[in-house]
Amino acid sequence: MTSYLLRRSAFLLVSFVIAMMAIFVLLRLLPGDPSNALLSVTATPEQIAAAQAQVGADRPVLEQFLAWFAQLTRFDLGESFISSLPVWPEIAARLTVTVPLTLMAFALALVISLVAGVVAAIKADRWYGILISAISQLGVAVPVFWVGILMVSVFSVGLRWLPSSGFPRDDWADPADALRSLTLPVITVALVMSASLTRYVRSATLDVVGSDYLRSARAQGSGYTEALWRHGLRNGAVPVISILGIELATTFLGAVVVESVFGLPGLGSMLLKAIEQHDYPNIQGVLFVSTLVVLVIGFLADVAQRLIDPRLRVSISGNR
Amino acid sequence: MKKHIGFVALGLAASLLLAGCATGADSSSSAADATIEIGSLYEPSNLSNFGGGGQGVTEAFNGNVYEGLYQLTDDGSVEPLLAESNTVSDDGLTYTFSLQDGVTFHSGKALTSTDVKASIEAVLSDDSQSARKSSFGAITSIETPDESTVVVTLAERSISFIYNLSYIWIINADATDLETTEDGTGPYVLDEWKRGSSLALTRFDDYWGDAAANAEVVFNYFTDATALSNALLTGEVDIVTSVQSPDALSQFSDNADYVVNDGDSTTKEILVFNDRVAPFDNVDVRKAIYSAIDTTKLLNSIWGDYGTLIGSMVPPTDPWYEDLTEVNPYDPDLAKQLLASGGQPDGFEFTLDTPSYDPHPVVAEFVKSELAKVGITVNINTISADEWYTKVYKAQDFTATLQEHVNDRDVVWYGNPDFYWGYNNPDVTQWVAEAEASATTDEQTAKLKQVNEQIAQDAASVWLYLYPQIVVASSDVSGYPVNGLNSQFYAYDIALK
Amino acid sequence: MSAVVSALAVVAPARRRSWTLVAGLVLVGAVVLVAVISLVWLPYAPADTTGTRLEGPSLAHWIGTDKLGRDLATQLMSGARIALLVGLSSVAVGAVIGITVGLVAAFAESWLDDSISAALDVVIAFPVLLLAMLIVAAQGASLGSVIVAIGLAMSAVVARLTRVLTKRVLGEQYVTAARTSGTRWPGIVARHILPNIWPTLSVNLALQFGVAVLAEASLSYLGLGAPPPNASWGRLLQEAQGTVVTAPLGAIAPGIALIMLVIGVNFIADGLRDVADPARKGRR
Amino acid sequence: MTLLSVTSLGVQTAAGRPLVSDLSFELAAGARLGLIGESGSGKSVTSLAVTGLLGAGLVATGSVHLDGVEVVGAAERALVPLRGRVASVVFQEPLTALDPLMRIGRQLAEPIARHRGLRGAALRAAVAEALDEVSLDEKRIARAYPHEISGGQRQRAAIAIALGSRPRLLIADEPTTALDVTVQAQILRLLDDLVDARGMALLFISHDLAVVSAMTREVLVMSSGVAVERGSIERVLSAPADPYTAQLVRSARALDGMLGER
Amino acid sequence: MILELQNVSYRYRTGTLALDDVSIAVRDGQSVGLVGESGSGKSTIVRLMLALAKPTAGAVLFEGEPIVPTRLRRFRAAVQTVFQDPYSSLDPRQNIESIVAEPLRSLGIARGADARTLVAESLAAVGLPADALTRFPHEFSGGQRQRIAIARATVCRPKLLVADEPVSALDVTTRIQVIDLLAELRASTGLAILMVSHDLSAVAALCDKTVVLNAGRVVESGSTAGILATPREDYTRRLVSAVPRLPAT
Repeated sequence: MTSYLLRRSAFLLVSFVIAMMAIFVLLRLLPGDPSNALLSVTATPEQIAAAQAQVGADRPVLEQFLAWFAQLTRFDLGESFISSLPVWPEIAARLTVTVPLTLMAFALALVISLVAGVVAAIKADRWYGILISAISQLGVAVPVFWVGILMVSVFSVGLRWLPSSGFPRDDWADPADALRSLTLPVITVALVMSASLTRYVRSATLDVVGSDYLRSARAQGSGYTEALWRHGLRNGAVPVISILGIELATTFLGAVVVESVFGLPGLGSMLLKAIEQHDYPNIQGVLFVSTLVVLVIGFLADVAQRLIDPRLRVSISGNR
Repeated sequence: MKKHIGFVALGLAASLLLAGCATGADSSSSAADATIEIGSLYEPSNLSNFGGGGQGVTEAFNGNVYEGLYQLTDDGSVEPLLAESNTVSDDGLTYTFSLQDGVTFHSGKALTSTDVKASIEAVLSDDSQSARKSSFGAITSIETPDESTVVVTLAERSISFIYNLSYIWIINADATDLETTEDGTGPYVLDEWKRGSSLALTRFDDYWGDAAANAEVVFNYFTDATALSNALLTGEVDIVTSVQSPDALSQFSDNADYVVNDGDSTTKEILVFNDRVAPFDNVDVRKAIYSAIDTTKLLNSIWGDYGTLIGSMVPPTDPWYEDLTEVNPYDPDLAKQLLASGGQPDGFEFTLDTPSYDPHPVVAEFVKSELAKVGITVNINTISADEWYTKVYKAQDFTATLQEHVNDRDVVWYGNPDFYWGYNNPDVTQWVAEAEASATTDEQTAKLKQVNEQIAQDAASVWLYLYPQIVVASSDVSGYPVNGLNSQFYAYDIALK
Repeated sequence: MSAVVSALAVVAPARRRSWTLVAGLVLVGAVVLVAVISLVWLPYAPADTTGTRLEGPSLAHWIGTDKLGRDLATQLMSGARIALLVGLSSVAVGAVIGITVGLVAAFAESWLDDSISAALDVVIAFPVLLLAMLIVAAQGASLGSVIVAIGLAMSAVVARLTRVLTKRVLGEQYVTAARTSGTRWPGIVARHILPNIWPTLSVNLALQFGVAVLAEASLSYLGLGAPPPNASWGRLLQEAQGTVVTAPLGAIAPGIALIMLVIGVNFIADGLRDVADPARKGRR
Repeated sequence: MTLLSVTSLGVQTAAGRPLVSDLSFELAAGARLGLIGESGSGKSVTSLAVTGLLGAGLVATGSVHLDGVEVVGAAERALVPLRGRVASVVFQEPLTALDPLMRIGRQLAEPIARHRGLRGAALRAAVAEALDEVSLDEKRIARAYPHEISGGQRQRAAIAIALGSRPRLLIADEPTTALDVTVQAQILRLLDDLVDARGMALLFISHDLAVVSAMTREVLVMSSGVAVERGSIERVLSAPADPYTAQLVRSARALDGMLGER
Repeated sequence: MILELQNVSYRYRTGTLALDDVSIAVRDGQSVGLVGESGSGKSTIVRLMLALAKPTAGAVLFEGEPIVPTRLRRFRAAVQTVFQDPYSSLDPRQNIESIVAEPLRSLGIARGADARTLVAESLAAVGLPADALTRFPHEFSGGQRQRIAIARATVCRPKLLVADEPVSALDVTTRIQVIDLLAELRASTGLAILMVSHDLSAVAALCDKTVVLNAGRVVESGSTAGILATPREDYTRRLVSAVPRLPAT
């Protein structure tokens, strides 16, 4: 396990560096010049050159990358081209919105889909089992922003229950206030996410329900529910965990889109704005953080899977 | 996300009307403690007006946090602010300003002539990226004979000089980090800027003038116009600075809880030709296109019952406005005749570079549909704001484009033959220069009217319509500005009932 | 459309009824029919602005008009074409790249296989939309770059699936039998591997079709989608968002069309899975 | 008293295809019965129907009395007390029949704790004893996961689990089919000894006449879901009454004959 | 001598030694049984004999010479194979004609009508009806599938058939029929057979010579009858005695 952890960590590091390199190069292929955003229409050639020097656009891409990477090793994400403000504090501030939003939506989606998926699998022949499957079909087909717009028009504009947009200025100083702002976005993302998760949980449950070991346990006098709980939980968890990383990443993206529906000052709106303005340091910063998060989640999912499933531990150390 | 490209006016000085604008803000004590929530689509990128801050920083800070020697009021007149008075030499080249007494910066330091000099020089400096820099090309020297006197010498007459000074913020010369903090003299102090979300200003207790009518104003930023009007509906904001679609308005216009203010705007939607290249180097072709587009229907499509048709670059609020809408009337038959006389009887095909944000894509589709009727094929090429800047503005590599020009007094750009649209009429160039050098506003107005008529005759561009300037507010608040000239939004008179 | 074609091929013998498949074919068939009709006939010319602004539904304009007075039904109909085009083309791009990479990985030496798999895992961890946003940002918004972006993003998923399925087929004895029969690798890929991975792969491609259509809508909503004059449903939704209150049909109609199409292809995917391939029927 | 009584048992798929039809047999306490048949004869389905473990979509008709309790159509609640305590099952494929994510020791402890109410040290001792009984190295195997041990060891563990609850009837469904011959011989001997020592009844299911004949004296021959013949193994081998049985015996004899005289 | 393993060793990538100095030879018309339990190295030997893998040490000789790429086609035509699992060994997406014709097509032996004739003959020889040609594997039972596999293996008239557990997955009655079929083919065509099996009775039924394998080594080899009657090695003895027998009557 230790050697696996070492190897997996090395892989994490290498893939992270490669991913960042790819993002960096891809960004440099963007048509347009980030210095434009700094300039007024009356800019003289000297001003243009000064602006380009300020953003470093006049140097070779490799040199830019190495400089940026050197900064990274000091955990310095640089300064925005547009605002000249350091990138990291802004990301940190925005994480206080995006992280709770993503995690709460994910947790809610997980709860919904665990219940719905298990019920849909075990009661596949009952009307409510079929109904759950049907709803999850619908959920997979609905664009998340559409649900958000619907939510706002019903619960904010229509019923006036919850704020339609924004986030308290004092962040989490009043948690109840912050939660009120996040309620609709969380529900929106969770509903859409739970649709696809439900399908995974359902199929994992179906595998467990049809398994020989569950039958064996029942043959020794274990009750159905007990056997499902004792043996099904872990076995069902293995395939579900393997996609949780990806699902969490998808939830994050759902959050990005939903942030723009609900006007939340999160990482997503920062990314969108940065893309709009070609603000490379901001784009890179956001992608740095989200790539790191996504890869670390994948890492944790892999490790968790191995902790649960002893077969994976053996096959890795045995075959390579 | 919108990015307005602001165009600086080089026009002559505005009328020097010094009529005081009565604020009339006698507020009860409870109202004076109020927090005013303002909703806006224009978040600043940073807090500096030297580059990249965008119109958001003007909206939030101009007149609220920072003040100039002069102020452009909401109704378009120029008034002294930090300058108590000024004298102009007979040759019009030397301006002497005496400063208001008792003005302190938010940091506590007293305002002196050194700060004024430093603030003007910052705009003029070599590495300044200020959009205003070129307006002050005539300045030859700035002197500070004493703490409350500033003397500026010009190389040539500039009747717009005072007007232009209203754009220069007077900033504490010792201040640093102006991208995230401020040190101005205005009635508000920056409380907190929560990026991506809001910017809060609180009343400055040591303000030299009349204290603000409210304790705090908060600009809440939105990226989506629908979300913004929802926020007003659900009471999260009290005022929306600039409504960008008429469709949201029906929810407010018939509702006693809200007031819809249709103010004066200077934002013009323009179909810009590259007048250097064929076939747009031909006046008849340009006029044909103007006559082929039903601007009445277009305006109605975009803005419903709001907005105004204009016949040239000048909005009704500029002193040199004339109604020129009949110079190029909507008349498809006339358009066909003009096409024929312009050498294009069978029509032609051209590419319209269209910025990707509203309302340009919709306008482009409308133009395409209208021109198809007279045999002209339009290929819509959608580009980002950034690409527009690189390709159209800087490289002037385009045939036709769409753009909104937001500033007042910006007709003078037609006097610059190197400007991106390539309109080159030596008469117009000369008239613009003469207008700037005039000794009186009447003379300036007369010259610019001539310019105005000439560009309309030449159909230098197609001025499709003038945006409305719509401020919607809860009926509980009063005292807010309604015209929003040049994106400014004075918040200090707003009171809660 | 390959998924639909093979669905038709499977449903023809009607061995096993699958209501999802039938429902999916009806839904998708309706969209295809509309798209085909739109090629030869539309109620109005796409650029016809003769209607008044935001008309309600009437005989002249079945679901009303947009801000410019254009007929919404016309736009919806041409939108069907674009939705199918985006879905099909992205799936085609994703399938060609993905299947190639997946096959290479499955056949490659273990170090290359490991590297490709690792790279795919990283790419897959990035949601389709985020990748598409980057690519669209890099290439500028056009229908082509939207398709390429979505196709590229999905190709990683396709590649990983292809690799797993191919490895599974490679473990089957009939592949060994083919080798001892003297069949070379290209022949084995063409005759044995592709036909045997296709049933599962086509299910996935059908699902990816839905993902692509949704991704395009989200990109359009964020302002990174196909620019005008492409009347994509996503863009119709985005344009109509501001007029949701005054003219709700403008937002509801394309929304329903979108959901119908995506559910339709998902149904077809499920149906394809239900209608077992001959291999599965033979076993016990 | 009859421990297991099967009367007119039928099993059908949801689509109505019969897998087992009109099957009747009885098994007294301590008795042994071999159920023999080729693939698709319905013998495994029968073993599942007896304990009420038929998979989703399979429907049983007729009657099965296990220790006097009707199994067909019974609620899960009524069946749970019977399973393990009255009848335990050893399945064909030990790899899938064991939970891949749980150590053998814990899987073994589960039925022991449930049926014998043991906890703590007593439970650990019982687990060790149960492993010892099937000749498994207690220390190593208890801590092992199923994939870490050989097929023979897995099947021994499965037997230990099945016997841990002290059942009165052991149903062995092709318990050696997945194993090598030498291992098969060991497992068969082990089963024989344990069933004998405990005086359990045994329902032994196999496709292999020779294997069945090593375990039981009495056999029931099934073909296409129908019992075609029942009798002592000697009688069935020497004078099969049914043509299908005759063919089966002929083939088995032919193969056996290849190995020569003993 | 058709095929010969000379002092062959094989090591997995993990380092485990699967075969240790194994020598086996099959002559024209001869039938050799290879007996061993799981882990004995049987399947590795099959892979080496079919030139699907290369030995770590030692040589695999076809007609006395190494199997170089230029001789591969000849080798494939001469050495064919039948596998254990009748379900996995036939491509479910191809019809029987296409399956059986695969060696003819791939080895360039016959095409079109010629191929069809050969396929039909081959199917007839294994006792399958002519209408089987257009059907698919899932329409056949396990025993019939194994016949189809044999038809494929014999359609190009090979000299040696490598049969890897050809009857293990079959019911006992079917097992006898397939063994009989192989014996018939041997008698009628002089086909040599190398049969790998853990089932002693199947080997006994078909093979003159038997090689006993345990843990990657040859334990014992000799005439089948001799090995069954008087096993010399301990392991062989245990193996033989473990086979369940019918009670004498």
